[in-house]
Amino acid sequence: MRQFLARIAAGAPVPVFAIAGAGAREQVQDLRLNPGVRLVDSPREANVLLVAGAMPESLAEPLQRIHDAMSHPRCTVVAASPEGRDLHAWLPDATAVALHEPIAGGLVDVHRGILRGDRPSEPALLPDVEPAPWRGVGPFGQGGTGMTGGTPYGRPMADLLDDRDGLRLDILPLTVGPFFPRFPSGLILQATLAGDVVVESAIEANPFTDLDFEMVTPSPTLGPFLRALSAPVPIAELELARARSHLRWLADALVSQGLHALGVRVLALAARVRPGDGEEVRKLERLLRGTQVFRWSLGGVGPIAAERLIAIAAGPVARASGIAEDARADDPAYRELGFTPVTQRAGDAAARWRQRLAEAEQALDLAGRAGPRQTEVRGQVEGPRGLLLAEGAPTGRLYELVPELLAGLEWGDAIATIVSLDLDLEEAALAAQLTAGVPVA
Amino acid sequence: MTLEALLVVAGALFGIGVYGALSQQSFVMLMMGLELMINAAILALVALWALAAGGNPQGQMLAVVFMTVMAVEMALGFALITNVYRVRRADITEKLRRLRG
Amino acid sequence: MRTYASPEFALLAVGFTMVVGIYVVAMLDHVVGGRVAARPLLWREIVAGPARSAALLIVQRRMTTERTDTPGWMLAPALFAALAATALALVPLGPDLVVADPETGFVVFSAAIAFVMIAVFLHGWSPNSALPLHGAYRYAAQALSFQIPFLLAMLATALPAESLSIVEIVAAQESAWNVVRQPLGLPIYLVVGLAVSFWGPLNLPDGADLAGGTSAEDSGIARLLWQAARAAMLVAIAAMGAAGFLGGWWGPWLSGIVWMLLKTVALLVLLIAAGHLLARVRIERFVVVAWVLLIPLALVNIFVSGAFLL
Amino acid sequence: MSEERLVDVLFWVFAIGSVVTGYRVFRTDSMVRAAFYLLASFAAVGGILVLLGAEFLGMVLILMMAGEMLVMAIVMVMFMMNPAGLNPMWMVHQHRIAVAAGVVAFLAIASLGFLVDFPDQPNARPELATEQLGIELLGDSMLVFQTAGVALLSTMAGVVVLASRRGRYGIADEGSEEPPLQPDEVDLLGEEATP
Repeated sequence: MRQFLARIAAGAPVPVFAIAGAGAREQVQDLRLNPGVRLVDSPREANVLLVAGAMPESLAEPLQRIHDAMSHPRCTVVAASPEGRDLHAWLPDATAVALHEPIAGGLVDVHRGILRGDRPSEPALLPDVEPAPWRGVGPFGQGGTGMTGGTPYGRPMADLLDDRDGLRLDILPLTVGPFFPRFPSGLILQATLAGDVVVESAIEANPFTDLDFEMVTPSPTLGPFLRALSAPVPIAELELARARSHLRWLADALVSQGLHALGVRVLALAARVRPGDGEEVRKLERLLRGTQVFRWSLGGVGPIAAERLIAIAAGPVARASGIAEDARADDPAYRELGFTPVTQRAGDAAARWRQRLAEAEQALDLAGRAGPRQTEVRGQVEGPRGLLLAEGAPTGRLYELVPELLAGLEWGDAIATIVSLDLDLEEAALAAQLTAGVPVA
Repeated sequence: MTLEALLVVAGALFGIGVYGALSQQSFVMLMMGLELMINAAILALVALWALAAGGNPQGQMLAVVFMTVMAVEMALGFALITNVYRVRRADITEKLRRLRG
Repeated sequence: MRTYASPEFALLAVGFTMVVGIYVVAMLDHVVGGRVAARPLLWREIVAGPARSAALLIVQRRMTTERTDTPGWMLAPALFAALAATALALVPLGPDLVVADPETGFVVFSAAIAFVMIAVFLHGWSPNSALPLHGAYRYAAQALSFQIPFLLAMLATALPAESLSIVEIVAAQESAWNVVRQPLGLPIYLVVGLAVSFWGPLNLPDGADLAGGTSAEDSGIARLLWQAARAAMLVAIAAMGAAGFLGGWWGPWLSGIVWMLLKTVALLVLLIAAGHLLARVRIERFVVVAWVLLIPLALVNIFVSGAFLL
Repeated sequence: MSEERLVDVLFWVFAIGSVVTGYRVFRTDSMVRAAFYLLASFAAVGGILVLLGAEFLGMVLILMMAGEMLVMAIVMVMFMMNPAGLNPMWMVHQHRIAVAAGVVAFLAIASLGFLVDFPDQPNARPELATEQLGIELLGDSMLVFQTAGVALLSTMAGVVVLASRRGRYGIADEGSEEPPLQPDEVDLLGEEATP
């Protein structure tokens, strides 16, 4: 019976919990386009853990914890360039596939193998330990004392805090990340929740700063921008990369709004667009307006005042708050094309969505008209997430704003706010290392 | 399903309710005792309506009134608990030494 | 006492309807999702896809968290499925084709809908994990808000029938469907229906922003049961909408049962398409809309249809 | 199984179920479980009401209690110091008196069935129960029904005022502090001892 079921199950889309390390964001995202694979939100649902790209050492233990949370029969697939040897040390049973080929085929094969029973389900990697010692303590050996004392079963009791209505109620401290599917890889948020409201939160240091980016090939949407820092790059190429980056962000953002299918459509569009396809983006915007996402889900959520964004050079986020800063405006080639920055006024999550859509549209139009024009080398370039300089990256600065933005928001709004910022921890870490003069391919 | 059996069940529920209302320290648990008592009352009432009153519709009517009482009791109880907790930070009866506001 | 089917027949009929309904929902979801994603659709995948995914979940071994409320965690999907079955059993396919037609059918249906919140809360509370618990709280807020508009919208359909029996409610629509007599009723009912089965824009307890919410810790058969129960509830909502507002078995040319099935599938397609084409609503906005907009609208609906009857 | 026998079996299942779950309400450490046990007890009583022919009342009881118990479970989680019952709890006072009172109440009501000679008049037309109730509600007992409605409305207004933070004299919780548990910290007039 089990054999029979397993044979039928082998045809189902493979439930994969995918973790994107440095340089693999696009490959992992593109898995959504493949009907044979289903990216799931919870490791419990997954049978296959995919770890792609390079990972800093500090994320090894969280990785292993995710691995142990998966359901049996489970297996791990590692897709890393040769320098990602560390991953095999952390995940000893993993199957390796090449990063720069389509990963999906490998995932399906490994999954079929484990369903057939060709190889055993992977055992847990971490020992099963209690979060705090409790056995044998207390009147019933439950670790507690009295009614609210001690750490029963190793768990501290809930604390009290005033809620926004002045009632002193239980709070729930919660660590989210580093692989929460709605967050950029590596973001660790420590939130204190009172019901649905984030009372306070803190962000842990960017784990990717430990990574040596000399060994990592930058992702294809970021590559042209990094090259433009030190060499002239055709505007058409740069603007196409910008439009793709915005559309890729939109594909993920739509998933966070529960619109999975629409996300797949946008992802396919991101791969398909060519210079001059501004009309495609306009059509997309009409479709999005039809989903009411700007009115029901994002309007008025997570507003950022313009003065908080001065001198952060946060690109689309700053322009969505009305700051008309754009490094492209100083470039003679762009001036020839008649470039002026687009801005929004509201500064909320909806404005940031609209801003990226408008910029993607503008970028495709610019790319279509640019011809052979090239950028001027000035040691700075307007990236998809803001100004890329020799030192300091926009995400690095926006990242610090997060705790202050989340205070008092409901959880859904907090997620929508974080998503709308388009943080990329990998890019921030990489940009910070640019000061050392890292040569970029 | 005889009247005696029904009254025994109603009595058992009422007895548990009385025990809960008298013994529990927590306001909410105390209210659960009250709820059980009203529950028993409704059961006894409907039993008498069905088996001893010849189906007089006023018996059902009285049960509707009881349900209203139950709803009012719950709503007032929760509001009072919220208010007492807000003003006194008290969630058990022992913490209320005075009833003045 | 009104008509009831024998227990054996009832079990068989409701079980069969549920399995078929769940399968249809899964197929429709695949088709509509594929259209929205602009993905090529293969017949093989449409027909065999749900069975394969179900088989995968059966093969998957269940993982548990620490210190769970195990009976509660097991009970929740079973309770939800039982509620969907209860709701489905009340829907008549034809004047004589109904599993159970109690005099108070409307109240029984409402009680089943009200109990859904218990099932969802139990499901989120019992795994002893933060995100599911969070989803459970959300559904509590959502459920307490949709309860009253739901009751009022459904109650209006009982007015022209002068009965709480579902069969009578359908029978009274011979001259005019309720969707014509009470144009406000169906939209309110459908919004609430999405909220009851937490589907699409109102999937707040199991939403993507909670990485699966109440079902984030589910795996294996428990997950399969929960998803199936949710789909069955959507079928029940669509079927009851077809019976209560779209005239049930009434319709020209075709036989009654065909009309009933057609209307149910049409409502299902509408609900599932809404799931793929409408963005998630913020919980705060939904609560405000439910209390401030839906309740007054539902009251107006009742007053207007009452005035017409006088 | 004949219909009468089925009714009898169901009655005993519901009866035992309601009493056992009712008892478990006060014998579980977890507050949420307590609320769910109480709900189960109510649902079983609702089932008995349906068996007795009061279909409408039974179903309405179940319908009402679902929402009520959910609120109760959440209020429990909000206000109790140990809602999950991780540490065993025993929060009772005057326990012996309470047990005695409960037993007395049980004996008093249970004995009624055996001591009092109630007339044996089963409902002649059980199939009309719902219709009769409707006519009664909007006929002879209209005034009672309306009064119940007005009572509910005033309750709604009253509880919103009670529970809201802003009262007639400003913010309700201003200057509030947790009262001490030990009686000797409180003087006899009930004023809190000055620290």
